Amino acid sequence: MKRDRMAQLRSFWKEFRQVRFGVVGLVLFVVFLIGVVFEGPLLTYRDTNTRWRDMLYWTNSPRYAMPVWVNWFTSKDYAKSAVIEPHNVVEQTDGLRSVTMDFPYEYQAGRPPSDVLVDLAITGQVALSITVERPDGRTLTYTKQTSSSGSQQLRISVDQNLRERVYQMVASAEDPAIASARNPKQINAVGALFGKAQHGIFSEPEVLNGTYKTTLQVTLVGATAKLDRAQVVIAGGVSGILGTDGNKRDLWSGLVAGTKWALIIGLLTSLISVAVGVVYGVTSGYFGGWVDSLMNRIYEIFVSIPLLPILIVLSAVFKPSIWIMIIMMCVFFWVGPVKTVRSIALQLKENAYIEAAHGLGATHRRILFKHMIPQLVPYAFASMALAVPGAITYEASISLIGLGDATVVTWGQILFDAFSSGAVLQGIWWWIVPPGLAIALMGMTFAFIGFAMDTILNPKLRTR
Amino acid sequence: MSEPILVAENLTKWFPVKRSVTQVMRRERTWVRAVDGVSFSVEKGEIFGLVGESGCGKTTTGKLIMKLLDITDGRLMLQGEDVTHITGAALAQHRRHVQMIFQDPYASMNPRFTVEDVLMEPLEIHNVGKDRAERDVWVREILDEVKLSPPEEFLARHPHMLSGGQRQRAATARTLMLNPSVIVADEPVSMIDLSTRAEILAMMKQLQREMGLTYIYITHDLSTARYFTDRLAVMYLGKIIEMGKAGTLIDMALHPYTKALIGAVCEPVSGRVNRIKDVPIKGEIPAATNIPAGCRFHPRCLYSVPECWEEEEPTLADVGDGHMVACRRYREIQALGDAARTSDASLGLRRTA
Amino acid sequence: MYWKYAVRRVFYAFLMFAVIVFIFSALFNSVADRVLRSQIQETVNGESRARARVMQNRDPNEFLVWKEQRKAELYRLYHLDEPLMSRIFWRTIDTVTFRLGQSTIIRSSAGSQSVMTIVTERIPRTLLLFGTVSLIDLILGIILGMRKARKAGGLMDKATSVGTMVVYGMPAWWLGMLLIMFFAFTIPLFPSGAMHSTPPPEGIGYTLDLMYHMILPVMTLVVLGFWGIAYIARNIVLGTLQEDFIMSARARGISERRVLFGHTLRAAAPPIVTMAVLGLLGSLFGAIIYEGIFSWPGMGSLYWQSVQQNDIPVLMGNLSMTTGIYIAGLAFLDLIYGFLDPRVKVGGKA
Amino acid sequence: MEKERVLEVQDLELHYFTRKGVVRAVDKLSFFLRKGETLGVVGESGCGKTTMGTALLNMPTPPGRIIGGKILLEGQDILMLSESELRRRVRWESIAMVFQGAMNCLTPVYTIEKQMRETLQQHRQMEKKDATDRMKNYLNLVGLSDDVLRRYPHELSGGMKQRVVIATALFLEPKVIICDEPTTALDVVVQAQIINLLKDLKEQVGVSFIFITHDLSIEAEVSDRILVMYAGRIAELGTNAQIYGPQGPAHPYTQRLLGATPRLHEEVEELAFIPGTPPDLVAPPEGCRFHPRCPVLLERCAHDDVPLREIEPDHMVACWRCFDE
Repeated sequence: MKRDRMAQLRSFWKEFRQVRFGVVGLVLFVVFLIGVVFEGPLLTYRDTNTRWRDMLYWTNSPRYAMPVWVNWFTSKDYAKSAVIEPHNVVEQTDGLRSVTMDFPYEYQAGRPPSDVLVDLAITGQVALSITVERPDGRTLTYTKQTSSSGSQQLRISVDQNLRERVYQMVASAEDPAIASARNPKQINAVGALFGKAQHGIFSEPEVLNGTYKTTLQVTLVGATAKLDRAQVVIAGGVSGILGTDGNKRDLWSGLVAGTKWALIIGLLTSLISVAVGVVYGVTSGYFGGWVDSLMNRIYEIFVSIPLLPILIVLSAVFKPSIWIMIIMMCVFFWVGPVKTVRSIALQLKENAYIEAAHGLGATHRRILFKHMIPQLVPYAFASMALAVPGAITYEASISLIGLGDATVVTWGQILFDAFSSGAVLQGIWWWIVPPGLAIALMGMTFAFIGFAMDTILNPKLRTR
Repeated sequence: MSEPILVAENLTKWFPVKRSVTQVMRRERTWVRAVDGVSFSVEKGEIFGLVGESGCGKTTTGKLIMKLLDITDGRLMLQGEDVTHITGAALAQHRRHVQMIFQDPYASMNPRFTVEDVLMEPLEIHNVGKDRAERDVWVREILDEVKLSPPEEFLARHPHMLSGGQRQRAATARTLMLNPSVIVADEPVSMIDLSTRAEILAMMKQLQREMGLTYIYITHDLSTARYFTDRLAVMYLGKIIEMGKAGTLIDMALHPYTKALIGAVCEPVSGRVNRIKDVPIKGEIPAATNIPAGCRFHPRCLYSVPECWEEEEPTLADVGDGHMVACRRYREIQALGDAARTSDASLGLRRTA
Repeated sequence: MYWKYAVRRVFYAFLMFAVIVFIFSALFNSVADRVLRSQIQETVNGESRARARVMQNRDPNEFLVWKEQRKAELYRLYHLDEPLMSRIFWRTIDTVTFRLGQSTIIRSSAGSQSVMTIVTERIPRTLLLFGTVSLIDLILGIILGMRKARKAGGLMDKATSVGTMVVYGMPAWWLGMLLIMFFAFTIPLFPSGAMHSTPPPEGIGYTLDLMYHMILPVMTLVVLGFWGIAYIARNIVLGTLQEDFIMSARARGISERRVLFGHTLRAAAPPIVTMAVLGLLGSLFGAIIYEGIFSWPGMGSLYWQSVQQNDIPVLMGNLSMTTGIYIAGLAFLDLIYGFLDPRVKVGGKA
Repeated sequence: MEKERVLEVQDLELHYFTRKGVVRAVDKLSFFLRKGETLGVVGESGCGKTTMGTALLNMPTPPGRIIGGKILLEGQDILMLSESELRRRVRWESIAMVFQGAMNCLTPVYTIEKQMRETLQQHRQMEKKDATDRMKNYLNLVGLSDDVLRRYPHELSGGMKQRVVIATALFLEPKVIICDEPTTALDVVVQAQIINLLKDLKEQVGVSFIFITHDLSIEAEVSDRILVMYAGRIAELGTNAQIYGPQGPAHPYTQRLLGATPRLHEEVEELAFIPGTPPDLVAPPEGCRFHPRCPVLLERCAHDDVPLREIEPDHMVACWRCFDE
């Protein structure tokens, strides 16, 4: 019996292989599966799953950065994001302890990064001095400050904290009339920092390539004081495989983290609902009579309820978790295969072998589970495959309205964030295209598989 | 004369017709009178035939014997025991004793099963045989019996890998697995090619002789019925209208309906072209929901007289040698026919003129 | 015979609506009660403030008693003092007689707070948009389906079938976003949303303006919609083409055009219409929130608004009305089927 | 005197191009049909008889294709005609066909009147009233009343539908009517009525029939000449008397088939049968196609292709045993 199953499976596979798009679908499915299995290595931000909504986690990323591969298509390339670790660390221990270190940044891009951040973690009493030396020799002194006791994080952003100092550094290069007309608090500080010191530095800065050397000098006061972390973060104009969103989150990581949820939602919903639907339909068709009438009435009630609206209202009222949402979808999805299954069951029932089994004394259960349901297995698999995209889309639609489960990352929620922060109107395509494309692609994957099975199951539709 | 193995007394099956709301409110009930009082008895080792046109209730009768349908009225006895309303264990027992061969060999086996699965099924259901090895031996024996040999070659095959004849053999083998006493064969060869039809029938006959089986052979085909059966009953609209030894019944039919049936059969003999010119019957079969009063054949009978529909329906009457007919005018009709044959004024000529 | 069938079908639709509304009432009973209670509380508070202004210097105790009495009175009016089943029952009755209550925040364009008014003014807009889409989808789908079936297995058939699968799981609203981004911003050809310009032009201009605003949303839905119908139509037509009566018609020397568009399409029409309209109904009610993307002020946008503003009465009312329209659609479909298929017309179904 | 030949088929070949391979369903078939005669075509299922029927209308069902031969209708090869010429001059105009399972041959959504009128309009310019009269005439001819016209197919019984189909086949007065199993699935009484009807019509209208069936007894009843097909080829072709007469048919296949047919009025102890199954037409056996099942085969049967030869006037056989060599 078992060997026989294998043989059946093998013959099915032989037929399936003939349908080219079915194979394409299968390959895509495997790719998605691999994406889920190797989620860890694929995630560029390890804690995406748990800290997607934790803004602190993303502070070092640029906001609205385009994908890195945008640079392949443009002559003036965007600066990439980078984290620069200290070089040439010199520690002095005679008298006051002090540490000096360099952070050289080789700037070769056609456009400036979106921000430069100095990220420090210190403990105890410390005096700091940070300077940047540009290729043309101009020097920007960030700040000279001392911090008090306790441990703390320090983040100094050129764009947010240092506009006036940048202004002071380069204002001399501009026409005094123009320079004085500028409000130092409103200049494009990063552009100016990386711009040639010449006319137009505030309005249309021309990039100045070369090495920008940030020097950090820390004086540690007392025995307990120490420097825990020091790095210079270049928040690039492009970042990661798919760029970042308005909340600085890395979209690639979000997309990868969302893949497993799409698969879970899709597969679980379709599996449960199709299984229920098939058993329901077979039972209804097989028994006939009043059982069938009653089951039909119940079925008709469920089909008469518009699916998305009821799911929206249920979500709005009960604010379900993702698991409850899956159950909710199953409650309405199971009707999908019922009608077809019932009519197939009605036909199967008429087959003499059912009557023969009956005549041999087989119980209803045996007939249902040994004779009828096994025949529906291929159909069930096809309709499962075809139900997957629906489940994914419905979850995405509910998320799009803002009713998603906030503890997980789904593609629909990424799109909700995009839509609600006006990404459509600002043309932030890298925020909108990838998650939707992922939904569409996964839908297509299962459509390919399902349609392929459908073609095999209905030889009448075959053209040869 | 040996004991009858199966007795049907006034066997009746009425199906309710689905009613509309208004009919329910008016308390109207209509019935399809599929089997409407059928009585016969079958002896052990006999082949009993039930013939008739589609919708005459012959298949329903078969299913009543199988207890696949509930009996509305009447009595069914198997080996002297009343099995009319048995349920549960008794019914399961009944299903071991009575088996059925179905018309369509393509539909009578689950396409996903192998021949082995098909033959194992009855054993599994009734939990016969102590282990798989013993069952396996039986399966092989039976396959040999129905000449699907060597068995190894067929065990792993699926029904679609068998020819029509082989499939019907496998189906027959399945019925033999439980060593039944009665086999209901519902048109077992009608969908099988002519060249192998005789082979199947011969095999069935041989099995019957060897294993002492009793067949109830249901068919619309009078020719194979004559060849295959010992005794024959002709059904019309849910009732047996004539019954007797196969040869006698066909060669000396008494009921006008039987005569019409026989007259309508073609024969592979030359020089008899135009022979079926006269089919002594008129109209079409009425619906089983609306069975004519009196003799149910009267609207289509060429010989009917007012008493045929005014008086009560005639019952089967023995005319000697176990030949029974349900027609009140059979003697007169016989005389008419004889006269016509001698006086050259055959009905056929009259109609073509 | 057909009329009897039709009457029965319509009656059945009403019954189904009542049953479903009952289920909704039971399901959302507690939240609806809560909203109603707080609405009553607000009313009573408002009234008491007005009363306090009119009659000053009254005994505060007496005032409290009056408030309680008034609340009890309103509770009685809305059956809130009755047991659970009875509350559910009355809510069902209210809903099926279209007394949907008052909104909490959302107002109709004329400023009414009646949920019924808020919802009904949006129905025609939704029907206009989705009706147009359905019509175009059906026509395109059947034309394409016929062509596919005629040359089944050909390049065109295969390519369009793959097209069907490619768009199968694509959310309409996502495509909408892309098209807005492209056609409203990159190449500003069409408006990004809304039903008409502000202020709307008069006369013929109004209609033209409306059509202009409809192009992008209709286009989006049609681009995704007709593939499925084409695929269904193809399969049904292909099945019909293999029927004996088609071969028989061809053998009778009937011209290919008549065989295809007479016999085949006519015989295939009942299942095609059923499958297609059923699919459309499902997908349209699945695309309903798509209105939000295009700021089309229909029932779909109302879901969006009522969710965002947490306006439960509007949400419920909208759901009931959507369900009602959906059920009406299903009933209408059956009536068309009965009309198209003589076997139903004469014989009576079920 | 030899009557004129209405239809002559020469070396007709029709293959089905399936996934499994090329099925040679009709393989070099040659025969002719005389005016006013009934030619019976018998064979078991899958022998290509129905395929041959549709080929005569040049209407092979896909994936079948006619790949060779000629079908001469009064001297004109219809395989050379264009689709529109076929429609105008051949289909129904000259050759009509009553398909197997005629119950399914009526479009379920049209009334009988619409279907018949449509056929008439396609071929004849006719006043509406004349057309109606003609339809009624032919319906009456096959024993149906006028009110059938207003009915839908599902309102008629199987026998009535069969009659409608026959009336439709007749009413353009074609030269040839092909009947493909017109009586299977009908009860014996109805079958006899239909057979009688066809015989009456043959006398009255004088058309030629090709009567395809698997049932040898029916052929004995209706056909003047009988063509026995086996595995896509002609096994034997002879007159009614030659096949069913006392000396019996010549080909072992026909002999056995006839022996397997039960007789109603004779007591037969043992019926004959043919062991084995018909060959797979993707790879038919070498030599005579019947040789693996033949009880009387000669040595040469297994490898020499057997021709169809006339062994007496009007009697052709494809069997090495029957040739005096």
